[in-house]
Amino acid sequence: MNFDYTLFIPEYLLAALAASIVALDLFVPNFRKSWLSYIAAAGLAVIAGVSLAWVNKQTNFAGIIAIDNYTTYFRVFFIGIAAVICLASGRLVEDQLQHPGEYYGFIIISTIGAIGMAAARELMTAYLSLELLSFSLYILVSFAKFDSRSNEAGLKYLLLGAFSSAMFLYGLSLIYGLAGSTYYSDISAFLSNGTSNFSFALLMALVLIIAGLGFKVAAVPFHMWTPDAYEGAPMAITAYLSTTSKAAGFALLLRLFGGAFQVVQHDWSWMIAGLAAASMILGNLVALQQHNIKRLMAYSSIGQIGYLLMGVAGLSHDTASAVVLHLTGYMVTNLALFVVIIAWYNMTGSEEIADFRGMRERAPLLAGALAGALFSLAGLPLFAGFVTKFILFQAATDQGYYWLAAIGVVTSVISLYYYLQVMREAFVSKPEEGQEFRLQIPYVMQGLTVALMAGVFYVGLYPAQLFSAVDNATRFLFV
Amino acid sequence: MQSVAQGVPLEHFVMLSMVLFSIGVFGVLSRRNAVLVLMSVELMLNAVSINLVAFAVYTSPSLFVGVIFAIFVITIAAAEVGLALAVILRVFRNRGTANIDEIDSLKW
Amino acid sequence: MHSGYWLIASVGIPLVAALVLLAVPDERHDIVRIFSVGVGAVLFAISVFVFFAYELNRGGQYEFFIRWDWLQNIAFLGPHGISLAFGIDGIAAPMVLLTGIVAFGGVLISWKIEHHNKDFFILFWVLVAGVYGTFEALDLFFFFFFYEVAVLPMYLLIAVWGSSSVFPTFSRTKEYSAMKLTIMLVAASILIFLGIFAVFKEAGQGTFDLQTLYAYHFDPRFQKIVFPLFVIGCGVLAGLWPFHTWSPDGHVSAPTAVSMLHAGVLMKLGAFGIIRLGIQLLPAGASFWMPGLMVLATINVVYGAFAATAQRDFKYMIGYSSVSHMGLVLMGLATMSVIGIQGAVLQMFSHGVMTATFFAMVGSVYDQAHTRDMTLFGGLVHKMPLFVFFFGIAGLASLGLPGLSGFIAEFNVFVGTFQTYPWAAALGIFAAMVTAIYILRMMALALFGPLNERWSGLNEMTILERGTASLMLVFILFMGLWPAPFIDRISETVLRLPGVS
Amino acid sequence: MTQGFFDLMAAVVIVGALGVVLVRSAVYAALFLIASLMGVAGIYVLLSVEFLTLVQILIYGGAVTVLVLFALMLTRVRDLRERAADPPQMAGAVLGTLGLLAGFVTVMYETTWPRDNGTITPIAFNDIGQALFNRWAVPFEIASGVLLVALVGAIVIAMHEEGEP
Amino acid sequence: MTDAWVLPVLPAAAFVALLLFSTWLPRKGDWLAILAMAASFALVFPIGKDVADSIGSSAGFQAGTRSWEWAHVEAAGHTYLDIRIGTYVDQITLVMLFVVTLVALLVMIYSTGYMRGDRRYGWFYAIVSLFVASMLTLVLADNLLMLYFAWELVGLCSMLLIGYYNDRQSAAEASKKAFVTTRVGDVGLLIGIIILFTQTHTFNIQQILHMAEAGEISKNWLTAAAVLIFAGACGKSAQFPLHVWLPDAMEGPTPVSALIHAATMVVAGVYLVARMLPLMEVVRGMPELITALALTTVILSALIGLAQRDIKRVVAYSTLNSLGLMFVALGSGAVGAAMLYLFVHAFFKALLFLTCGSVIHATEEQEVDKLGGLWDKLPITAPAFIVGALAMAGMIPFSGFWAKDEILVGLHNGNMTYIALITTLISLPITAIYMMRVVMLTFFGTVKDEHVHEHAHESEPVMSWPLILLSVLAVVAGFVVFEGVGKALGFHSGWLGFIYNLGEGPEKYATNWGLATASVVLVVLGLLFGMWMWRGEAEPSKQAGAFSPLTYKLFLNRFYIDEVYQFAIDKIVLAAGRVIAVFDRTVVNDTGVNGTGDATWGLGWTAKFQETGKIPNYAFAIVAGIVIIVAIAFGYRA
Repeated sequence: MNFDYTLFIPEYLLAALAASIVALDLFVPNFRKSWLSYIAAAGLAVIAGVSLAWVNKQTNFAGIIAIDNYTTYFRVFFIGIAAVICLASGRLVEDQLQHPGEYYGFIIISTIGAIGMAAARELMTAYLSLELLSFSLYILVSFAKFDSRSNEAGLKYLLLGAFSSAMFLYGLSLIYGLAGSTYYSDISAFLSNGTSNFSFALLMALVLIIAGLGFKVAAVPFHMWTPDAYEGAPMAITAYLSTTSKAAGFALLLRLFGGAFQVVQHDWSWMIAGLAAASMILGNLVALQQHNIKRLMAYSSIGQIGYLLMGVAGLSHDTASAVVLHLTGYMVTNLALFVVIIAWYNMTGSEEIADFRGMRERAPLLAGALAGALFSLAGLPLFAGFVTKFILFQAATDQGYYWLAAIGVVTSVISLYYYLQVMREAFVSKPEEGQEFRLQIPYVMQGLTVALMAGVFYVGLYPAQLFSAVDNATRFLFV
Repeated sequence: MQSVAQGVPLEHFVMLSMVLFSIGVFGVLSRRNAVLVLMSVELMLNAVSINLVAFAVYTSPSLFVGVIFAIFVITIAAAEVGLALAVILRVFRNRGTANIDEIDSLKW
Repeated sequence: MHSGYWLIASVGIPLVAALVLLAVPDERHDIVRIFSVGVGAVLFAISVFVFFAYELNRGGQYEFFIRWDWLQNIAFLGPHGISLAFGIDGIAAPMVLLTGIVAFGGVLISWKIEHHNKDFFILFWVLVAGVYGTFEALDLFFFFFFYEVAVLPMYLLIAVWGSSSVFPTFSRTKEYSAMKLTIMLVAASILIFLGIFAVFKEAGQGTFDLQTLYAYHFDPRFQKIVFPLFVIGCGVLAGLWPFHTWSPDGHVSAPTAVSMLHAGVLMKLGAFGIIRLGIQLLPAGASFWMPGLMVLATINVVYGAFAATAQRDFKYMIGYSSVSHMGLVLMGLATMSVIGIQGAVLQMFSHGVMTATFFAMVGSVYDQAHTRDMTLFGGLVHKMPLFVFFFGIAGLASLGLPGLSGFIAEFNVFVGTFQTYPWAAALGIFAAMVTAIYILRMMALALFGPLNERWSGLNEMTILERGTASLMLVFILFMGLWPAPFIDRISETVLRLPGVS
Repeated sequence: MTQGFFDLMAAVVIVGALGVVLVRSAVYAALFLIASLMGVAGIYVLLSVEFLTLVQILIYGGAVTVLVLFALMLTRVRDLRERAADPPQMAGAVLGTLGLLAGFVTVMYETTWPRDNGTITPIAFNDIGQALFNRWAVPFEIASGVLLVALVGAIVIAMHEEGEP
Repeated sequence: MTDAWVLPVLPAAAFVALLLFSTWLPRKGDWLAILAMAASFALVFPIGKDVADSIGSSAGFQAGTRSWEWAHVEAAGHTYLDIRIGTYVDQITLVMLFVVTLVALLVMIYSTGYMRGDRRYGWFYAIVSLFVASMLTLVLADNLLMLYFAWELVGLCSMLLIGYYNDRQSAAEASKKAFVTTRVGDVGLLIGIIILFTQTHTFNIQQILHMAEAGEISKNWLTAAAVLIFAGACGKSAQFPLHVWLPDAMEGPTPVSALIHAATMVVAGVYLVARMLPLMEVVRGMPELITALALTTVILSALIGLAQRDIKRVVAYSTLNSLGLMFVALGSGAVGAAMLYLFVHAFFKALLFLTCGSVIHATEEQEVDKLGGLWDKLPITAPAFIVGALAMAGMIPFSGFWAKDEILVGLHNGNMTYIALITTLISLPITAIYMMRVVMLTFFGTVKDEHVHEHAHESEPVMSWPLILLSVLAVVAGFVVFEGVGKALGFHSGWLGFIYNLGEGPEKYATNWGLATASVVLVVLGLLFGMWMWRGEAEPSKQAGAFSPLTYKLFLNRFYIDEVYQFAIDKIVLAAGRVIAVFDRTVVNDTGVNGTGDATWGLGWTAKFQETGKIPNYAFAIVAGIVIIVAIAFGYRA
């Protein structure tokens, strides 16, 4: 049995980075706190580079944690997201939050949890990693201590999170009781011998697990916390919620259902399909009614989750690749959009969509990026959304899920409506009197926007390399 | 050494944990005070631990993962309580209540 | 040099132009204008070249063919899974030419745009690129890709640079029209989306390459199921009744150049899609469903013509006449006969040029008068004789006067239709008479008669508008007097369409 | 005799749990919680995993309960009593719980647990230690990470900032 | 001279030249147009010679027959579409060519005076050239599509010329009316052409005729085609019921009216029917239909002519009258008679209009009630007009008489019933009466308006010479009926032999003295009655008007046919349009499209309230979700 601790060097580095950031916080003078964000981002970038060393190495730690392309892909992915979030939150943290050191620390630590979720091939580890991520998020969501909305969001998220993770755990315990082991491989081996005389227990376990993970990725009807948490959390954390926590949820979902439960796919795929349909419909319908950009993003993310679940329902190597591809494209787009929103929020201090008015006049770059990101989310071409969604839907159709694909495209039209409403504020409405002047957007934000939009175009116009990388990664899900 | 529990079938333990779990769920659904909701969650977690241990000792003692798992569950539960209480205190300080149905400024 | 690069250029140049414009500072309107006009001219030149360089009697394979593999041998995609395959046949050739003409005209007309003309032209070029791409793409994925690219900029183009209008009984805000247009078009493309999925899965070739898919023989039952998806999906963009209402409202609210491109080219994408995806891909489905389409098309023709008689707003009148004329296109397609489809394609070109002229003219008078209510005008001929001349030519073309492009097109459609659906043809010709009524009514109201003193301040068209109008006029006459170049190209391809008698 | 002991412990657990969810007074609920958790500890004894028993008693009987009571005090629950849930909520709670319970019962009756030979194989203290620090070292590290996060987080959140009433 | 295509090309070229450059040309380039016109007129003679020679020869009518491919679709030996540009010349064509070019030439010359100094002088000549060019194309076309092509262009030009005075709303309306009305007929024509094409897969007229005579076309389709084509002819030649546009057509400049009425436009229909007559005769009942409508037109127009006040309007109705006669002839199969009448009619009708023109030019007044006693004022115009009037009335020995007599003979010999003959005879005196009325009221009787009378003056030579020439022609043109004259002019076997040699075998001019005398008597009576009625103060006429005011009003208002049509257009077409427009907005758009949107929006509105913000509800949602899925799963499994 292989106990090679060097496999976790990136995680150790992350932990060290978090600790050093917290320590640095004590020495950095108050008016230089923004340095922390740069340092964190730089460190994360380095670590991402380091973790590239494991590309195409397929190994594992005692069968508990697999370090394969899948893990590496998500390592880089999560670390990258964390870096972006750190950079984007610099100004925000200075203005509104205490304890910047801890703030960045938690973001970095939570990344470890996310990576663990992607890497674990064993239930206990998966659960603990999930809790690591969740705990950090509970704290980050309620980080704006004097903002009662932030506390409320934190409380809701925490209580419901604990509740649903209890459900998840109970499901795990049942699975353990059946299979007598927590290793995915053992479970899958066990289930492949036929499930006739404990099928009810299995179903119950699957439902509970899906509920727990559904909560994490915010699938209807386990989505209720999402809008409130999004709205209450500090802006940057909303972005983090909508990216890393969702992506990690899917990483775990794919790993678990691919590694352990694919043999009983016909038992659970319809559940996921149902959740997918519900999420797509409800998310996009309710999003029509939102006036707060964070809530809008929350509901639109619920809709997007629906699309992704569609791929999970017909889980296979192809669909897994498609899901991860769409996940990537969606995350990049989402980050771009949130960077724009954060920058605008830093300038105007408003989260209302109506206050986007005149963005074209006041911050052309942001406005352009906003339009691009929204088009991408709506799944229009030239941008990431079109290609990834197309491939995802095609994959689902190949698995026979015509009706899901139909719901998917219909709802994406609905989504186009509210995205266009946002765009209308930014481009059509004129700024109020005396507000026509240009805003000076910090260079960090400008750079981030451009870089992320470049990413959106890259995925949208030449996805070949990314897709093959993803395809290599997902190949290891089903061993 | 000989166990004290010979004769009690596994089903009893599982049944117990299921009942306990359901009660916990009921608590979460019906209680209004955040702290009490938290207690109910604790009940659910304990139900889980019972399950895990029972399965471990009855069905897979060779590689008693269940016990380890139970330990972790307990740990996490404790940590959860601590964190939750901190948040509850923060909420109480900002709003003067810990009643979760009065904490609904975020909706729709 | 590989001839396919011409097509790549026709798509790439506008996209690059859009990128370049991004770098131009907001306030340098002059640079934007000159640059854009240059790009427009180049595109026009390329289109003309491509049209005339299209060689006849090449056994009907796609010319200017070029293929860049984009995604292949991955996941469910086999070799050539998704490839950037461009090429044109005798049907696409006139469409490419049309795009060049209208785009160039649109740029000239848009010279006078002041408000953020940089943004305008960025979106404009994206739109143009999409149109070219759709006409040239030979890959199902990229066909749809560019199809959507062409729809994408519409919302902003209309909502930002458009105009809201209030009518006695109702009003149309530009935001409303823009939103309706975008949503309806994208909603329609849902059906195409699903159709594409189904086709790919059914064929199981692991490729979206159209020529491969054409070679595959789909099960007739499957074709009957999927064909309506394509036809309705594309039909909405072609103004198919009853999904046409985006079109008149959209035109009324859109800025001149957008109306031109929109009625002139974008609506043709729909009809083109019906040929590419419908007739070519699913011939059995086509022969099964076409009678139904014929009924709808006839409704289109008559309905649009009658609705146009009741309009007072120039653009509404033209919008509804577009509905009527696109109905003729659909009618021609629905015949599944050589002459009919050939007439449809001719009509696509003719209507494109003619409507573009219409909108250009209306724009030139609207910019001065700030109203489009034809009952308020009168005797414009005394102030703007040239305007009236061009406007009249367009009008006569639209009522199918021989010697202008409209006649030969409509005649082909009618002949083709008459062979199988005499009643439809008769109704169509009757509608052509109604067209005469409303066109002449409009002329008698607004253009001739005593000058309404209120408009004594109007000036003749600007030099650029004259340029645009003359450009269009040349092609209206060209096709009207010597249609052979068009008919040869089109018929060569149409004769090879599957299931066409 | 063991069966009897099990029934006793089960009764304690259930009654305590019911007390937690039903009793009006928050403090009583907390006390009921202690009772119930101790019952669970008893169950562990019955399952002959003494180590867990100790952990249970220490963590729950000590830390958790004290924390909970502190929290109750600090949040000054109105005279430590709680209004009953309003009817719709209560109905929902009952329905949901019963539904879940029904599901569990079905599972119970339909399932034969594999490899269940009806006998317990007790697990020795040191085996647990061995496993925990060899094979399960990684989860252990993650768990410690979670604890650390919770600790720091709790402090950061609850800490009294300057300029705060 | 096989290159007949040159004839239309010359004026067409003139049109293009004038359109582009007339502004910079001396005299706006009218000379260019006139030269082109003269050239094509000159070219008629060589062509005529060829045709005349080719009659005897076995080669048949190959003169001027040329054809080029215009659009061609063919595959695997099957020809889908074959449109050609080609000319075909035979006697009918020849007559048309001669008439058109000559009249047009005279009109153009005349216009140099009449239109001098007009704002859009160059435009006028440009359009007239195009007008003539398209008319020539029409008569030369060897296939129906090309014919239709020219047909529509003729319509367009007539519209432009009628609406020439574009600052008059009335002119705009009249042009619209003319175009739309003829368009109604054109729809028929187009459908007819398409029917013939789908049946025969060719547009070539001769082939179609042969197939029709050989009975290779299914009877029903043939009938449909014949009727529809005749509808087209009705539209252009202003036969009842599509005659309403012609009288309004005098909104245009008078020379244009002359052109339209005499040469270019209205006779197109006559030409078409004459051309397609073999086809029409195959169809049973077709000749009767033609005759019936034609007679209706004759009587109607004659009666209306009695009451009109506007001098040009009267002449306009006289045109309807004449056209009716031509169609009567065609109906009875007397092509020669029809063409002869067309031939002479061109001259005296042009004469009448041009004289009207010079009267109006002189007095700037066209209400007959305001004119009067102009005989001494207008020494050239007055007699010229009277000549034209008598010719129109069919007074011996004016040209009108011979032609009309031919028609009567044709009716008599033809298989048509006697009702036709009698009706025609009845119409003669009426014609005479209203022509006389105009003459009396304009040139004799008392002067009603001193002012007008004062500054009336004869118009300049350039306008008078055409009048004189036309007057001569109006007198002598009829003599061609005599074989000698025909021979003298170089036709073998005389004019009629020439015309009739269309396959029906030669037919000589057979005078039917009974008919001739009858007609003469009737005409003379009519004239005398007219003289008496409108002499001096025209008392009797007033009494007549007072005697039955209702009839008078009926005549005056042209039997209210226009009103009926106007009603039809307003209340049916436009109303239907309004209904559909409202339907489109309210039902299709506001209900269908917006309705869908609103429904979706409403769904969202109701759905958003599941987000209550209360933790227990959220938790309940989770549990409910689980329970539901479990229930489904277990139910499915059990």
